[in-house]
Amino acid sequence: MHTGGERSLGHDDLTWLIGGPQGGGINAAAEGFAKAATRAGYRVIANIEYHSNIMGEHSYYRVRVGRSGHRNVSERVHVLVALDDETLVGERHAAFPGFKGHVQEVVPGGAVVFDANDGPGEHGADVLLCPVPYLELLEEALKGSSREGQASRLKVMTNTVAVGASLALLDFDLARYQDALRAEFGGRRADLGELNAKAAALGYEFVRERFADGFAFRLPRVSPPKGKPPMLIRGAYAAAMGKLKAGIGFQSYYPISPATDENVYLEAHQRDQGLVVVQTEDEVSAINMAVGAAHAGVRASTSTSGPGLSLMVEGLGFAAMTEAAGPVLVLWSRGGPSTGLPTRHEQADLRFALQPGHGEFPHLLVAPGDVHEIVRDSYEAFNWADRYQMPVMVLVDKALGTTFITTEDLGLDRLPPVDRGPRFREGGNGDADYLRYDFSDGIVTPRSVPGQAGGIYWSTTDEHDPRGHITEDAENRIRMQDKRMGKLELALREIPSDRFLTLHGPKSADVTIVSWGSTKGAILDALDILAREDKVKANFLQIRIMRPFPVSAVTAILRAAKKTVLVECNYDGQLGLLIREQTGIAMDQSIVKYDGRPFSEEELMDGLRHVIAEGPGRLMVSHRLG
Amino acid sequence: MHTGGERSLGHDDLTWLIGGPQGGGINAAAEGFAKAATRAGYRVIANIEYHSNIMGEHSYYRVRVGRSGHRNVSERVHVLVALDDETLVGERHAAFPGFKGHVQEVVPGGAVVFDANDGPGEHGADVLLCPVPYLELLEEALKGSSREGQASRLKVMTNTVAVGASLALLDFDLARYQDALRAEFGGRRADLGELNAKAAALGYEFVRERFADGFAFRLPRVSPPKGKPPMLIRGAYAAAMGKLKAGIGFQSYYPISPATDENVYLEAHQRDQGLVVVQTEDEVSAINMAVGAAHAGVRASTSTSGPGLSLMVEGLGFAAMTEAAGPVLVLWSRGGPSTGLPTRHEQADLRFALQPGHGEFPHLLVAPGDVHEIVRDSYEAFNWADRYQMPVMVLVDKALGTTFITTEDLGLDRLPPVDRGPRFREGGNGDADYLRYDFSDGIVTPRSVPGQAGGIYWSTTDEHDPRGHITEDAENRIRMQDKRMGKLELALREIPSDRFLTLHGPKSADVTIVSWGSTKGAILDALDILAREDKVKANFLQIRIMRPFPVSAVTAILRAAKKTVLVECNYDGQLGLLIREQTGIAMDQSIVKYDGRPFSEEELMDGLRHVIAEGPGRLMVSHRLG
Amino acid sequence: MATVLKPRDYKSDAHINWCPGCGDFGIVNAIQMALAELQLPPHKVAVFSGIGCSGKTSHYIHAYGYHTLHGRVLPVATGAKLSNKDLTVLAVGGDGDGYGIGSGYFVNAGRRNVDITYVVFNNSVYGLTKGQGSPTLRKGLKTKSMPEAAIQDGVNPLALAVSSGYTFVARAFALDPRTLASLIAAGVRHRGSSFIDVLQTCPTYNDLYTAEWYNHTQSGGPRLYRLSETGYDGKVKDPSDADEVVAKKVQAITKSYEWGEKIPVGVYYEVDLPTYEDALAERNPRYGREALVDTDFSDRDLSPLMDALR
Amino acid sequence: MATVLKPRDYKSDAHINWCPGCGDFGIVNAIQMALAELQLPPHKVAVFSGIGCSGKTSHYIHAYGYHTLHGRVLPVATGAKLSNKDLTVLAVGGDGDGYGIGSGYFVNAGRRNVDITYVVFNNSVYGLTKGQGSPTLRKGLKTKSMPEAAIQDGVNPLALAVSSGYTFVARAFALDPRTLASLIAAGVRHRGSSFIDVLQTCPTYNDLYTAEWYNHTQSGGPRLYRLSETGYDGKVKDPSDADEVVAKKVQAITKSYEWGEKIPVGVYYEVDLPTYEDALAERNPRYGREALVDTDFSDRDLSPLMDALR
Ligand SMILES: Cc1ncc(C[n+]2csc(CCOP(=O)(O)OP(=O)(O)O)c2C)c(N)n1
Ligand SMILES: Cc1ncc(C[n+]2csc(CCOP(=O)(O)OP(=O)(O)O)c2C)c(N)n1
Ligand code: SF4
Ligand code: SF4
Ligand SMILES: [Mg+2]
Ligand SMILES: [Mg+2]
Repeated sequence: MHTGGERSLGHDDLTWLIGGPQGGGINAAAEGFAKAATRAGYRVIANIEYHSNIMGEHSYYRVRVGRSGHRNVSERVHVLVALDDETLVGERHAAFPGFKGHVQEVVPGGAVVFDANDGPGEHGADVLLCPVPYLELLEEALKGSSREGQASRLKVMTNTVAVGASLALLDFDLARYQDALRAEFGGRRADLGELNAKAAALGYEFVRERFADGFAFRLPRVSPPKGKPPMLIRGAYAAAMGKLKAGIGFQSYYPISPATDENVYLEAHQRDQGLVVVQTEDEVSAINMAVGAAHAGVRASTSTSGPGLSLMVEGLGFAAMTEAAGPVLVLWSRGGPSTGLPTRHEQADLRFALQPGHGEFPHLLVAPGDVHEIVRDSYEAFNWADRYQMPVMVLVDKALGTTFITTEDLGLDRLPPVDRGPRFREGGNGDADYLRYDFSDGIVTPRSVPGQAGGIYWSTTDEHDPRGHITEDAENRIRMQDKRMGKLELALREIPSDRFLTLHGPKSADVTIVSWGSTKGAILDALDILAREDKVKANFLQIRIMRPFPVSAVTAILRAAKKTVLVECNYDGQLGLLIREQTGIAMDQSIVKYDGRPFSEEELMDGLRHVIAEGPGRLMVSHRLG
Repeated sequence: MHTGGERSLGHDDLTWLIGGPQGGGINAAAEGFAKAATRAGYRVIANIEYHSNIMGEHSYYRVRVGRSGHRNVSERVHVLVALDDETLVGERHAAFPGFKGHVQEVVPGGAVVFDANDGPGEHGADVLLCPVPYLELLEEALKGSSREGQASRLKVMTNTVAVGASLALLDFDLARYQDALRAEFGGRRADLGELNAKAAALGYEFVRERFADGFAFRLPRVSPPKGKPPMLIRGAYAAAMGKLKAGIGFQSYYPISPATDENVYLEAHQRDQGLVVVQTEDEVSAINMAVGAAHAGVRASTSTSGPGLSLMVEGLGFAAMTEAAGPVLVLWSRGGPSTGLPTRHEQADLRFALQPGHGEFPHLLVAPGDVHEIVRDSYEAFNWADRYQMPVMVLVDKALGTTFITTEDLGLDRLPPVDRGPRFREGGNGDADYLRYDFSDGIVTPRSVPGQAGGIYWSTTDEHDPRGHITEDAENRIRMQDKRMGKLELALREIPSDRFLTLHGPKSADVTIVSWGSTKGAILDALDILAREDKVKANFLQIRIMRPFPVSAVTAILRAAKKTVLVECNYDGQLGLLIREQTGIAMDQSIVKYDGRPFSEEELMDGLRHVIAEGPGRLMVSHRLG
Repeated sequence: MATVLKPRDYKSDAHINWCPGCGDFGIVNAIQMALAELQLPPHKVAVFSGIGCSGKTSHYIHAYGYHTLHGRVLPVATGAKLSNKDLTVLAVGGDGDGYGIGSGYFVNAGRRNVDITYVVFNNSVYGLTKGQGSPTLRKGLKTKSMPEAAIQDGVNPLALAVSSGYTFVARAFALDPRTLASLIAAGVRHRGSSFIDVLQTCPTYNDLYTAEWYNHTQSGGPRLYRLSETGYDGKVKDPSDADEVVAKKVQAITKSYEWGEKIPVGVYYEVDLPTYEDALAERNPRYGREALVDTDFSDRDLSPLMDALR
Repeated sequence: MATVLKPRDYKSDAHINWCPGCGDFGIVNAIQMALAELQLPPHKVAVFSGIGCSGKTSHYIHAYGYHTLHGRVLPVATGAKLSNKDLTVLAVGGDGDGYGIGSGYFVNAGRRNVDITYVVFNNSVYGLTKGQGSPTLRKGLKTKSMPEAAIQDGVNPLALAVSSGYTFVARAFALDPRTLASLIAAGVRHRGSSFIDVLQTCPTYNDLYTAEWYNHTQSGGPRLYRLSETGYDGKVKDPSDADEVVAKKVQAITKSYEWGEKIPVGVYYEVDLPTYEDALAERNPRYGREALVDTDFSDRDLSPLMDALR
């Protein structure tokens, strides 16, 4: 894997990885560095891998930094920062095949920063070893302060020493990182900010003096952008932003990884944004509260993950049957099935999200592929919910939710206007005339909301007549089912076609990659690499709205394609099944991955190169990363 | 619809329909007649339509009787027995299109038996009207008995008068019906049996004297079969029989139409069959108890309907992830979505049943098409559950569950032997060696059960290692997912190919009808009619095991087919979608029905004739029956 | 509409299909009487119901009506109420709906004290699914449609409600709609989660707890008596006095075990405590001033959120 | 295996990944001590757990271990126990697991009185999802990881358990494994549904109910005291005496509200009543004689069922 020429990548493509025990502060360390790098004028993508555990298991953060920016992470580590032994050599307690440590991922010419008490394990010949006495340097940092002698209690601060140490190798502007530390510890804890800044400086100096000389991978000072620095954002926040912008009033949720991040973010903004966030007793309650809120006329939403969706399908059918204007359900997928891999990544909920419940009912399913699309889709989901009076699902995943990326602009100013859909306005005779489920004209009946004079209606999850009362009459049934299901066709007609899919890259290509959701960044990066390194002309069909399915547009593109390659992070190749079901077209080849982690650049490139060279079939790729 | 020549059908095809208010005893009346006819040597198919209501709404039973036997009901009513006004002229309180009464369904030359106080409404010219003074005759019947003067309290007995009256028209052996009445009222209520017999006789005489002469549609005495009479059975009992034969020990359930019938039947046999039936607090509890029981080593099952399945998917994922040997879930579909049409028919849960929960996990899905197939599949489901250590779903529906049909033999003697799958037997070192989720050899690991010495294991809904402990390791994950999903391929290889599908009728045909489940009877009847009346050579591909899907067999048959017509009782044509997903082949035409009732013979024939004559497309059929 | 609203103004024109003589008629009448007593404009009332015979109630009342899912009526009603605090929200449902499949929501709604009124139609059977025993049927009892007697104990809904935190807990009888109406009105007036367990006859399936059974003990007199007539006072005088609160809770729970020859009806427990809405208003004063549904969020400023990410 | 089983014989070799100092260690130790006290062969014990930090417990015990779903541990354990009545069945899980998402199952399991023992790890937080408030966190309280204080009331698990019908209801402290072990052993010995609420410290997220808090009231002494030391007797002497049963239930519920400076631990309530299995055996004597899992059903005769249809 470690092909030559990497030194020349220099500051345009550098991966820094920090690993350590969960709960040991690697999030703060990595995010601090990532933010400092962004503010310094670099572009960053940073993702975390962690266990379903609170303290002790191996966790690591991969931060890729460059001038031009990547949309996916790479396995080739230039600087490894090890906070513990396991980061270096792997899981000692694993009875069955276990992770073997990150030292193996360090490229020739790269470096490992580690505690002087640990051994680095097996490593490439051309790797710079930088043992650093973490605790001693921390003790020194605390000296003279009110915390002197408390090093073992403040052991988490050795992270700062380690990060500082690594920055010396990179020739990175230490002050930027120190600023990030000071920003993190505000108010009463300001002294800790200062102590951390000092600890970072001691680590920095230690390495600068002993190891940094001649290290090839550097992030020297560049001129940062003028004006406000860019944001470092992840999908969890992007979804919340889209919802807030859309005017969300009510969010109910039950804690579950990886949906909790979005929920906690919204919860923290209840006061300043005026919304109500309710932590419920379970997911059944969460969806049903949201349906109640949607019927009451508020823009309502809930967010969950696969196990939660399994409990929410009942409520989705309820919303669809009663033609509630929503709710919007954001599904943050994780590794399945069942409890599965709670903190890991997978795109294995698509099929379930396409038929989320018994019987036949309409809903809209959209799967954004990056933070900008998440903002847009989370926002527009509410317009669709109101306009078509059906639940709308936004399908995202762990990788999208947690991966930080640098961006200047979320596009909030370019969103379409708020559309609350057809609303009932009181006319002549009030209630007597109003039919909430009128099927006589048009498919979507203007809705009233409780409290509105003249708009009284009934609704039921049983089949019902135009007034909303139960009936089992055959003729009425047919018309009501046609009315409900017909809204899918209406949505297909009304929603602009470019919202359904995007063909990235050249219109015509030798290879057409087909995928959805969070693989977008990886595939866009791969298109560049294929063009640059392999001289392969490839394009990428990204399908974004899955229901209603854009049959004719997809058919046209796939019929014209020379060779199609499906890429998905699941076992079955679920989008491939959907495409075949809807268009009859089978993908020529597929690359799947279901090891609980998103595609690294190298995994995807390996896969693509393999299938481009070989005949048809399904290829499972995995580099078995930690 | 009412083409000529029906009189000649005579006793080989006669439809008798009784309608009245729910709770007014039409079930007993119709089932009594159906049983009497079966014992008299006729073959019967009888189905009921009723509301989600306890008393008062319109309900009716359609009983088709003949010598050679039909597998579906017909709309052409020869004798209509009306217990109330609504049966004649329809739903008076319906604000929106409502049922217009059964009198319209009576064929020329047919008859209507009704209360002399009611008016028959609009009817064909050639229909025999038989007003009968129900209550007066009942009063007469009670005269001299200890119940004299109680006619209005015993009003439900007017049913017996009415049925008796109709039998005179048919020239049916009254004594047979009286026997059925006496059998129904045993023990302490024997006097009621006698009184009913008398009431029947009075009705019979009343009509015989005044109307019966020259009535063309008759069921004269025939020589009944020797030995034990055949059974009159419905799917609900067939499923229970299959389960009992398989050795079921534990059934948990939560009441829901139309699954309740099977559950109540099993519940009633707890004492004599030694099984445990637990009525739980909801479906979540029902499935989880069954999973617990399956892990404990008992053959365990639960039965529900769509809304229940929406609550059980979580438990299915649990069972699949922990490789429990079951449970068997029998899904009695009804009209959806949401609460939908609780007591009506639909085949709209197939897609959901194919992906019942989040993530990717194996399960087996089989959809029997008649009572014999239900017995077989409910039985063999337990073998598959044990053999492949996965949950097995048996997909049936309201029509199959409630429709009575005459049969001599359930095939219990021709079932394959019980197969409990690979079992762990204690060897050398006990626990230390035993790996419940071993992936080193073979796909299905021999299982131990709690209580078994040496077989201790752990299990978890999280991803796990061979010992059953949680691990998030990538390599282990891939192997475990391959192990679990690989069992589907194993099942596809091992299960005999004729269990997956049946091609009924000629191998090669001009039209190939494709369908599944409860449409089987209707389609088999239609094949006969097409051959006889339309001279169309048609065959019928019935797909029975849906997951794993028999791709190559289906592909071969469909590739060879000249014209394919999909027939389904749902909106989307869900089997069509599955076939296309799996084989790429689209059906040429489709006939769908989603009015909450199964296909009548006439609806299906109308549909088939239409699509055979016309070009490709989707045809919705419904005669808007009550 | 008349200036003075009458019970009939709360009748919808939906066709009622309960069995003749069903206790549910008394309850729906009582709800209509209570709404008239409170003179609430029908469009300011929303009735949420579960699934069951009882679940059909929302169709029969002239007010916004939501016939929801089996066991989920409380979360749905909660979501609606929190979205429009100016609405009068009634939740109704069966005993299976509320104490069986819905028991988790019953318990957790009690903890929130949202200002809604929950009326449970307690007939000790699953009516609409044809008479299985419901969670209130006691061990050893067997109604006519059951093949075997119950082998699990019945729940004690009142004790459960008090333990769960409802701030108004009462019991009434379906065949005494006048008293029931005044209890429902009191429940609606009460700020916070009110719960009323209504003993309801099901002449079709429950041949144990019949009108006759309720009206005549073995010794002849009626089985039901009013708590108020015995000097019982369930109301907490000083909600800040934790000892009094516990004492009144324990008193109510003790009473709740009285079942047999004598069954008390009336208010078992009542306390004035801040509602969930009060807590939300404390967090965000605008919530206290206007209903969420009327709030205009178009002025939201997200720049501080974005700046925090820079 | 040694003739005399030691606690360590019930230790599995799974890697434990709870936080250092977590109260869960005390509970798992206590379970192992209880099993040793009872001298149960490990293969005759099955431990079912929910999802949460607490849910990992089943992996750490050398016995059949089922780490099930969030909130569903009781139905799963019930299904297994009814299928093999000879098995000793322990159910364990968190307070979120049991009193939140699982509250409906908690209530309904109480009604059945199946012979299982349910141990709840009550730390007032959702540990594994990073410290949100759990159902036992009282209104107004805020642990360090919560952005806002709780605005709903906490449940009272003991009152709920008594109201629901558990026949053995106790409370213990995770940091006193010896007492806890003897309570667990008593719970296992008790025929019927035993429930033990274990006050568990979560040093990572719960900075309110810390070891320090439990061990020292403001006035210095320990907050926890043993019911038995005060002469409290929760055991019903005569289970057929309805009055005594109610009195003991009320006594237990009254005690359950004692929370603050003094918190009682020990057995709140206990009564010997026939179990669900007893009722099944009454219905079908074979059930009483042999475990369902050992029953051979190959001799089933379906001809009477078929004949009834002829
Ligand atoms: C999820 C789900 N499970 C089961 C049902 C079937 N079901 C309809 S009503 C009912 C029980 C009704 O009993 P109860 O709540 O006591 O109301 P009642 O009919 O007695 O008024 C059941 C089980 C359903 N509608 N939904
Ligand atoms: C259906 C479902 N929803 C949510 C989750 C996420 N989840 C895992 S553990 C947990 C809460 C654990 O809290 P508690 O039961 O108190 O156990 P503790 O971790 O405190 O021991 C939650 C919400 C899940 N696994 N399944
Ligand atoms: S079944 Fe019972 S509860 Fe239902 S409508 Fe009839 S009498 Fe009322
Ligand atoms: S988070 Fe709390 S409950 Fe969970 S392991 Fe850590 S200390 Fe224990
Ligand atoms: Mg009921
Ligand atoms: Mg907890």
